[in-house]
Amino acid sequence: MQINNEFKPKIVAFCCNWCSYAGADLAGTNRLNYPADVKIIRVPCSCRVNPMFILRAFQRGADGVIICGCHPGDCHYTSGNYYARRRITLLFSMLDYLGIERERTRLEWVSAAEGAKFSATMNEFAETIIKLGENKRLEDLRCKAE
Amino acid sequence: MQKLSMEKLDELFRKMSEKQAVYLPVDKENGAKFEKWSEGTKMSQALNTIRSAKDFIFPQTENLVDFKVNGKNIEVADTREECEDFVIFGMKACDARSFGILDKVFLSEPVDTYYKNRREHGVLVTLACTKPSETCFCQTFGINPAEPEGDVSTWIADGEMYFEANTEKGKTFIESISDMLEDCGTEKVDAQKAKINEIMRKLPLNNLKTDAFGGDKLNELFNSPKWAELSESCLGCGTCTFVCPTCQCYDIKDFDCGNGVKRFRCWDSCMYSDFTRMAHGNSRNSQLERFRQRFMHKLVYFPANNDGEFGCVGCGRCLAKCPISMNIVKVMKALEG
Amino acid sequence: MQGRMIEMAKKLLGDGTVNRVIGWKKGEFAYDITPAVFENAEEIDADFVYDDFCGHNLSKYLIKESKKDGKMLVFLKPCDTYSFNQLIKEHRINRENVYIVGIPCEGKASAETIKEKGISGITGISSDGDNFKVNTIYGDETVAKSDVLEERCTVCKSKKHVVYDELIGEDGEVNENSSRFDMVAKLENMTADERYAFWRNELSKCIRCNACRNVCPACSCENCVFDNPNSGVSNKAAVTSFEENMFHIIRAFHVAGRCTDCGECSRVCPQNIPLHLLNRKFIKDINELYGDYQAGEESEGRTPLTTYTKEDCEPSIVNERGCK
Amino acid sequence: MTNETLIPKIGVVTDIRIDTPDVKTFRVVTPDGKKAFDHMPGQCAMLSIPGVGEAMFSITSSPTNTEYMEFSIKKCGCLTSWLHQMEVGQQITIRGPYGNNFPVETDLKGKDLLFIAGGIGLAPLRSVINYVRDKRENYGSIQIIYGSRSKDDLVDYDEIISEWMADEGIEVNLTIDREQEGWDGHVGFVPNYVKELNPDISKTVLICGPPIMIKFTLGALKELGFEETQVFTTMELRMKCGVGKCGRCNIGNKYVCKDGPVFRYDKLGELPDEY
Repeated sequence: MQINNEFKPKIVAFCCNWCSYAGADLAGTNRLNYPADVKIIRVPCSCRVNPMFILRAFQRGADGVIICGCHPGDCHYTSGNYYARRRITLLFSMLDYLGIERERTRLEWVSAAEGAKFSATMNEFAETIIKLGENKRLEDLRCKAE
Repeated sequence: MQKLSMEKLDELFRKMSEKQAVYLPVDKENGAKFEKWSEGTKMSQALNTIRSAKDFIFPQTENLVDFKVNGKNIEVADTREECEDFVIFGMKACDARSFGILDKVFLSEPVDTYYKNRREHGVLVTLACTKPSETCFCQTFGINPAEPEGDVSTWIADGEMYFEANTEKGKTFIESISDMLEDCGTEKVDAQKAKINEIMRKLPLNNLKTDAFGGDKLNELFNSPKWAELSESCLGCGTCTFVCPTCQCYDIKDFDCGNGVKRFRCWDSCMYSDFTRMAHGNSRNSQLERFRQRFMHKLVYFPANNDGEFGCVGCGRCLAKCPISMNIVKVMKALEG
Repeated sequence: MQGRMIEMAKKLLGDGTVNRVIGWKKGEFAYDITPAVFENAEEIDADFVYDDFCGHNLSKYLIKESKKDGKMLVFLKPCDTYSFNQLIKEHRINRENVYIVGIPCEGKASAETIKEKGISGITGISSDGDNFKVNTIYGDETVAKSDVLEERCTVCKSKKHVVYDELIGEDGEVNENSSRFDMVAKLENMTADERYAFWRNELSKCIRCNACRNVCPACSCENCVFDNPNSGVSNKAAVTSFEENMFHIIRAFHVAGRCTDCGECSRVCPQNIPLHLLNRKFIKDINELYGDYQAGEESEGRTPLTTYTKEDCEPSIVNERGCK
Repeated sequence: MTNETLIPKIGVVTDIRIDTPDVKTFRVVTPDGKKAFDHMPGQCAMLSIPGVGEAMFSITSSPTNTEYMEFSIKKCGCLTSWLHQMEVGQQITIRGPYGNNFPVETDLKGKDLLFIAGGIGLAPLRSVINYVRDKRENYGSIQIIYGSRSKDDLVDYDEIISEWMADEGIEVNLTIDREQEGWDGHVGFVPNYVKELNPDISKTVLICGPPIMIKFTLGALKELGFEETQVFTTMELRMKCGVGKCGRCNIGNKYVCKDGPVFRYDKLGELPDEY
């Protein structure tokens, strides 16, 4: 096992195509840093994120999962992020209930103009995950074997 | 025949554990379960374990082979390992017989080497039942809980445990613990056997007969109109098959770990709709057909292929666990009546 | 009660109001009752039973049965009517083909709990109201009924029928003071490590038999995601703790907002995993975050997860109010 | 440890032939260029792509071909779609041979043979046909009746025309379901064509095709006076292990993977109707 200060967390970020993905793009063009271990998965809308996707990310080795969508009221499809908000809230609560560290999951609203917020959020999230260490409680040992 | 004071049981387990893993039924909040002995583990007094002992020789999930895929090339890695020696202590007569039934499947040609490996390394120490339950009907299949099979049979009477070896493996095992045992007569055990047989006669299912079943009744039973009613409320879950000590159907699946592929096998259930589903269709499309398959397999197909031996041992687990209480006893009574 | 039900079933079959009756059929012993369809008076006289062990929720069967020709008489206990209503809301039952007779329920007993008390060799069980007299081949025993009730019945949420065509006996009331969330609250007050240990212990017992899913009236999908070979789920293999967590989290999530808390999942679990505690967590959260909601109370309208308000809380609320 | 049948060998696809829009024939050898194992006509092998799945396919090439094996595979499910995307040089896994075979060395010896196939049903029969062609002196006359949806769906069309039809003592009758430009042969379903051709009832029949075709062809054969004991067919059901242990491919007490896939029709008739 890696010792903590060398631990590089794997983070999966589900980003809505219309806002957050553009926000990530903006962060890139403005040369704002965020950890290279953040893997962005573009989704058409934050409500496309099935709870299974989140669990699957943990299974496949993610140490943290973050979902980014348009700010409430700004959804490209009018209301997708409102539905997502309820679902994700309940799912996070359930994971917490099962004793899985609640800091491992997060939802953040990032607009296309918020490149700085995107970068800041990712840096901050990565910090949190580094403190938490490796994901053990939702790991699948089969995927960790060399 | 040899005996040991029940007070020395811990000492016995300690001694046995030096040479091999010892598994015995242990009480848990939801019933007894086989667990590995460690200091402080107490043997359960329960009639039987919730899950059968088949896990030891046919685990619910096991890895068969690993693959590494690299472009167009595939590497096959045989991951089989020699199994450690182990003892299953306190198995009941029904489970002991179920191993014989599983042997007929897995040790027939071509031999299943995963199974054979575990089977060869395990010693079965059986224990006579003292308090059979209403759901027991092992006697229907010619099993006597007073004289359980296995490498070594044991009885508990008046604070002492009695041992008798039935096989070469059993004799070797008894020798390994013989300095703890003392020789004795069979009177106490005979009395205990008589007591058990007395109870067996009082069980509500003691009149259940197998005369109406067997390989020669294949088409007659298959075409019985009663299946529709019997299967009507079946939920199609796999509880009966997973708690059953003789159900041995399995599935082979691949799991892509990202850095290789693991091919594993896991228990499967004929009650599931995907059991026989193929790209072009399903040969058992309705729950009626799937339900019928399970009971036909136990009561007709298995005896047809195995000199009349039935694929059920009457352990009563499915009677206790079916969510809707539909079970082999009800099926047998309906079909013969 | 059984007598009045038989009488009514025979009358409704006789006058052609219904063509079939779904109820309970007696078994080999005093407690192993099977849901069954009866088509005539003789079958009903021979086998129909209604007693303390008829816990099965018959609503699930109506998904299939109500699609057949003819009308079906169904006997529903108060909590079963919630499941029925929820299925109506989801358009899974053909209402015209069902004639509902509401029957009272004073709580159902669990044969398994009786056996857990060390009682074995049961040959008969009779009830004198508060107690069961259990005859066994090892002698007779008496157990208090309140000691052997199904968990869900000890915290009964309602004795009111939310839907029926006819009622036998008086309708009951919703129990506003049910203590059904107590255990959830207790878990919430544990530390994350304790909760993790609790659930690991429970979920590791799972044998992946799918009984919870198949009995669940809310699990009415024609083809379950866990049966889809392309979902990449090892649906039958008790292979890793991840797969166990995945199955139970996702199953509970899929019925969140639709689960009426009928408790069938916990009743049928062969390993006695307290699955209702997962569903009740969602129900409790929904009540607290989005306003009180009881699935199945209404047969129309939206469920909490198919609607929203602009003022809904953010997921970060889990950090603020969440478990300890 | 001893050999385990569930652990497969590696096979390399050395040639891919496109037969029809949805059927390809794959040539498979071991990595050192040999045939993976010996087999008899009608036997099957388990092919798999790790991570995708494993399935049973009948070996299409004749045992008399000692250099390689061929599999004609129709694209219809998950694994077969993947197989169809393969390129030459791709490795797959292979294990077998499984099941029984057509009784070429016993019941069929010295007999006049009638092969009836529909669509991809020619795949298992091709193994027998080529075996019989290579050991011509052991058998009587050969008649092949083969039909498919259209001319483009006739599997092995080139081999049929250039080899089978060219052989002496082999009568090949082709038919397609509907009229098609460029086709001057027979048009119509196989069962009717069999009746029209009115083959001699002393012949032994080997039949394979879609279940519905088999059913009606059998009716036609009976009408012509054939006995069920003269007819052999080959079956297919869901299989996982290939050795009669995983418990799913049974018809009554017979496992298709072990006791089959070849059944004489009267024997099949004694089993429950569940296939």
